[in-house]
Amino acid sequence: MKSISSAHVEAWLRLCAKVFSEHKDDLTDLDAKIGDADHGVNMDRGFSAIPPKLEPLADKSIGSLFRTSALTLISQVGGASGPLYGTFFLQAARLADGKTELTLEELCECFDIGLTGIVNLGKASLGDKTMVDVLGPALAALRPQSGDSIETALERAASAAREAAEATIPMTARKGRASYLGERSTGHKDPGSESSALLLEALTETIKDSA
Amino acid sequence: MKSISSAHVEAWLRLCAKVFSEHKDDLTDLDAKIGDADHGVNMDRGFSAIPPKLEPLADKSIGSLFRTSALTLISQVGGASGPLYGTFFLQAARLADGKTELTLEELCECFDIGLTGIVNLGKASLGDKTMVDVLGPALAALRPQSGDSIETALERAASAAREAAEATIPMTARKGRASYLGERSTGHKDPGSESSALLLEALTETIKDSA
Amino acid sequence: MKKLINSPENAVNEALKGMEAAFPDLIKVNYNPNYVMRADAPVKDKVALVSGGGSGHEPMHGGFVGKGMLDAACPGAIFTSPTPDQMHAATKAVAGEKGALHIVKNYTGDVMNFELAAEMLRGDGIPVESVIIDDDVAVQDSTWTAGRRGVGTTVLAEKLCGAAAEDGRPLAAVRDLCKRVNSQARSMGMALTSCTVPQVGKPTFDLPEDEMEVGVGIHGEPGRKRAKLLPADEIVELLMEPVLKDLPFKQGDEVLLFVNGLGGTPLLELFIVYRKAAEIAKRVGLKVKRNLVGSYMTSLEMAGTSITLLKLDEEMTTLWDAPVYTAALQRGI
Amino acid sequence: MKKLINSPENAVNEALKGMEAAFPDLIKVNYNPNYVMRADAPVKDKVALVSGGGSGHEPMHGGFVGKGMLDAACPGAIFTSPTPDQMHAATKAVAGEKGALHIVKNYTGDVMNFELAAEMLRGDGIPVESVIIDDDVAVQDSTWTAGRRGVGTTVLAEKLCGAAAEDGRPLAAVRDLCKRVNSQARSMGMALTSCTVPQVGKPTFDLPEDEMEVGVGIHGEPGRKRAKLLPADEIVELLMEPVLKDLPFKQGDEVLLFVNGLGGTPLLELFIVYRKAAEIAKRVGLKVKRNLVGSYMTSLEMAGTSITLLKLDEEMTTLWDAPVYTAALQRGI
Ligand SMILES: Nc1ncnc2c1ncn2[C@@H]1O[C@H](COP(=O)(O)OP(=O)(O)O)[C@@H](O)[C@H]1O
Ligand SMILES: Nc1ncnc2c1ncn2[C@@H]1O[C@H](COP(=O)(O)OP(=O)(O)O)[C@@H](O)[C@H]1O
Ligand SMILES: [Mg+2]
Ligand SMILES: [Mg+2]
Ligand SMILES: [Mg+2]
Ligand SMILES: [Mg+2]
Repeated sequence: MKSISSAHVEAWLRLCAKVFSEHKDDLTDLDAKIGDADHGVNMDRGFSAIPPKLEPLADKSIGSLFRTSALTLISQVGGASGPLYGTFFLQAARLADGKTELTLEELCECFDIGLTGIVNLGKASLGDKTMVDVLGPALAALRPQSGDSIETALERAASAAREAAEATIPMTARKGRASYLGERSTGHKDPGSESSALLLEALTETIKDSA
Repeated sequence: MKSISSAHVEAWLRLCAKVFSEHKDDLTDLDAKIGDADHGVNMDRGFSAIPPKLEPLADKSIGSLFRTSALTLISQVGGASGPLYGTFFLQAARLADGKTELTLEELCECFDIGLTGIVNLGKASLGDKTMVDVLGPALAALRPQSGDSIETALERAASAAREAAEATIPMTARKGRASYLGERSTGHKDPGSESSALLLEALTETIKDSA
Repeated sequence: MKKLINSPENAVNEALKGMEAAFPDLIKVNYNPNYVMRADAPVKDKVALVSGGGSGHEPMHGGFVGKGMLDAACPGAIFTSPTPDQMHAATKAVAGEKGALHIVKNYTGDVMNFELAAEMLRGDGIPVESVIIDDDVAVQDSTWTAGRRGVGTTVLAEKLCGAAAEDGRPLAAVRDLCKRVNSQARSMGMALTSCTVPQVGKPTFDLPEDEMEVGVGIHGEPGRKRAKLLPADEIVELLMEPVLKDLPFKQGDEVLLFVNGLGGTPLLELFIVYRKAAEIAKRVGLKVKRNLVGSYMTSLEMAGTSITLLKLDEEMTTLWDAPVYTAALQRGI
Repeated sequence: MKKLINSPENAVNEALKGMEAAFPDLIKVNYNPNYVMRADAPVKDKVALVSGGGSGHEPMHGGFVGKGMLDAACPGAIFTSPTPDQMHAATKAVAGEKGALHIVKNYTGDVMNFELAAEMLRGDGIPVESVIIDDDVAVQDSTWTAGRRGVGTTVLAEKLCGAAAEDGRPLAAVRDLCKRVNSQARSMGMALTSCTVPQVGKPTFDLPEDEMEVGVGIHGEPGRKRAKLLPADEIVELLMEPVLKDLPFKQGDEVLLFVNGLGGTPLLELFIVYRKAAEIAKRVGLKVKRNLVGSYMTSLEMAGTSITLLKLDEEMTTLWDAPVYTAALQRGI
């Protein structure tokens, strides 16, 4: 496969709704340890609201799908993760406007501008124990290597994301609620890093299933 | 022994302070079941305040000892048991004024007028699951039988009191806080019946020890 | 036991010290015997209102001392009624020529201790009347019980009679108003958890995760019955039903609806309860004209709620709206 | 989980319905997006004060909507900051020509969501300023954290700025006052128990019978450190020390002392805490000129307390004494 389609993106967003409903408790448990026990509930509330909004869309371009998801997340989630993931999709939408296909290069550009949006808003650096610690390495792994198919690149990104999420465990948080705990935040996985890994894994699974 | 002296009464009151400090938790536990978990604390607060008040008394007649105890209980205990036991001693004091000895007959009269005071104030009948269910049978048992010594009569009264306290277990409360529980009050010993039994047992022990 | 106290013995006195420090313009506190009184008492030409009861029910009663409500409050040990010398000294300190009304919750101990105090006061030549509040429909008023407990209505009676006293009415009028308030109000409560009396150090009763106590009073005691935990709306139905049945509330009656928290229940939940209680009142044709929502009469840190319904008339409504300035209730001053 | 709710999903909305039913003259509630607004908003010639945050902190913020305090409050899901559309709609509903001040507690989510709303409002041509409250000395203000949390000072800032806005001052003046209040106040909190987020159904953390969490915020999160439980007086010393050290409070300074309950702590205990806190303030030469004692900013049913010290000046004292009429704070109206 050399590109992903609107249908892929829509299937991915629908799968995300399912994934976050299934992982609601795990994510909330992670947040209970170093946050305020709502991350799973937040992600579930946000992503479960997306599919009903996609249904009636006239414009099913990838840009339109991303923008609709962004606005839904921003208006439904609240907390830190709502604006952050919302911004990610809102920025990505700018590069995907009117498009019904994205090459791997274009996907990387969308990802890049989305992640830049998150960093601009949240000011997190690598190592601060946030979703950025997953999204950064995942983007690096997604970048095309010679002879790559989209499936291969996505699998690489997903496993980089998974590894990066685990790697947040020994980190001491410097951003978000977990930073209030100081040293006590070490030894626990960052909930946002886990939700980011789940997003990447869901995208990879969507593409693999349709291949 | 044919009579009890001021010294006996004072020794009894001092022993009561010790007994209620030792039985504080038991009495409170009983009250936790069908009341408000304070009877032991109340009895201990009241009776521990008596000895320091007896110390400086110029008039150590039995009437004076009883009246001092009465006023101490009334001003220190609160709750239902404070005025009830306070009234008992206040009434008894009227018959013991100026006396330094009480015969068994006189002791019974004091007890009788004290109990009448409790009944007038609290309006409890036999079977209502209160201290009256112990004090009534104890008084009956205390009444002189032919050839009685005070010790024998008191032992009879104390064992009647102990039996009567146990006999409150199957009763359903009709007075005091426990009555709010209705049927749920059955199966538990009334805390005031236990404190009354302890009072009688302490008196008996005092007299026996001094015999 | 996890409490912000230094020792069970000193908790009540230290809390009084805190109140005294926090409201120097409003109240004075006397120690041994303990009572809280209006800083400006005795107030001339005014019936003095005195109440009291065990501690552990804060803000009741000390938090209701001030202009437009109580002149004095006598706090006993935790859950133990105060002693007669407290009411005696407090009433002497605040009563003027118009005399004093004692508002007494119907518990054996409270009634007896207040009665002893009233006798002492009459001996001193101070006119005293007493009204006993007994509004708890969880208890049957029969020869089989000590009579109904005094619960939520106490707060309402103290506010309404306080306004009447402030208005200069004579003792008999304030007493009669208090009786009328009591006769027109009913309450019922329930608990989700027990509470821990500091002197005891462990919860008064155990309550499994899926059960509740229905028909509790305010002394951490178990209720009339234990039942399976229900959603809030069903609990409110359960509480409202006996309250509505007991008083001859008629279609179109105006009422005051008081949703009280027992100490450990957050306001969020009390509003959920209020919502349903108001809905039920409306459904049966009552007009909720005034209300009170909050933890005003508590049972230490017990989680739970009680609902009180008072049938209002015009006079009571006016008195309810009158200014009040106390630690726990303030309006219009 | 034992709560007076019907379902975790509906708890916030049902509580809003209850508030709406209880205070029809005082507030209006809008649903989807959720916000609570003054019944008489928009108020002419007045800066509109808008705040918001996760639910579960009641009475904050909805209980502070009314004359002399907030014009609108935006409640998010429990412990989750509200979404930008709530602040956008609420601010549009209450702001007049003088614009609006957003009072924002310093949490990543709150700050970002309010910032997005402010951008939307600026797009609509509505003058908006934001002040971020960050008074919690338990957190170091460094690049190693998200900055200090906004806790108790929020309540004080809302009262003082509310009075200033009522007074007709322009937006810049109210904003500067808010910043000054924030810069002159510090807080520190501790918890005896965890709390249970309804959607989660079990306590956020386990805390043994003999331990406490020191340096907690208001989201049921664990604190900076866990410590052995201590008597109340020692806990108060522990909380006051970093508060006093952080602000250059000088001998003779006049302060407002705010002892806040976290939801499950009874008033009796808060007064014990207040007593000691006032004593310490006096010991170090501060003059406690005003105070507030009660559960105004809570963490559901968490047992615990927080202490806030605000250095007063004459202007602030006057604003503190100004009339206020809200569900949770009433004075002089
Ligand atoms: N400044 C930030 N930059 C990037 N990600 C952040 C930042 N702050 C928090 N996060 C992420 O958000 C997650 C928490 O989201 P959530 O629990 O939904 O919101 P809240 O912290 O407001 O309760 C964290 O685990 C972290 O990954
Ligand atoms: N009307 C009454 N007449 C006689 N005894 C009573 C009456 N009411 C209560 N009591 C006794 O008082 C005891 C409770 O005393 P206590 O716990 O100290 O007071 P309170 O019930 O006020 O907490 C009961 O166990 C009962 O024996
Ligand atoms: Mg969170
Ligand atoms: Mg008792
Ligand atoms: Mg008692
Ligand atoms: Mg949150």
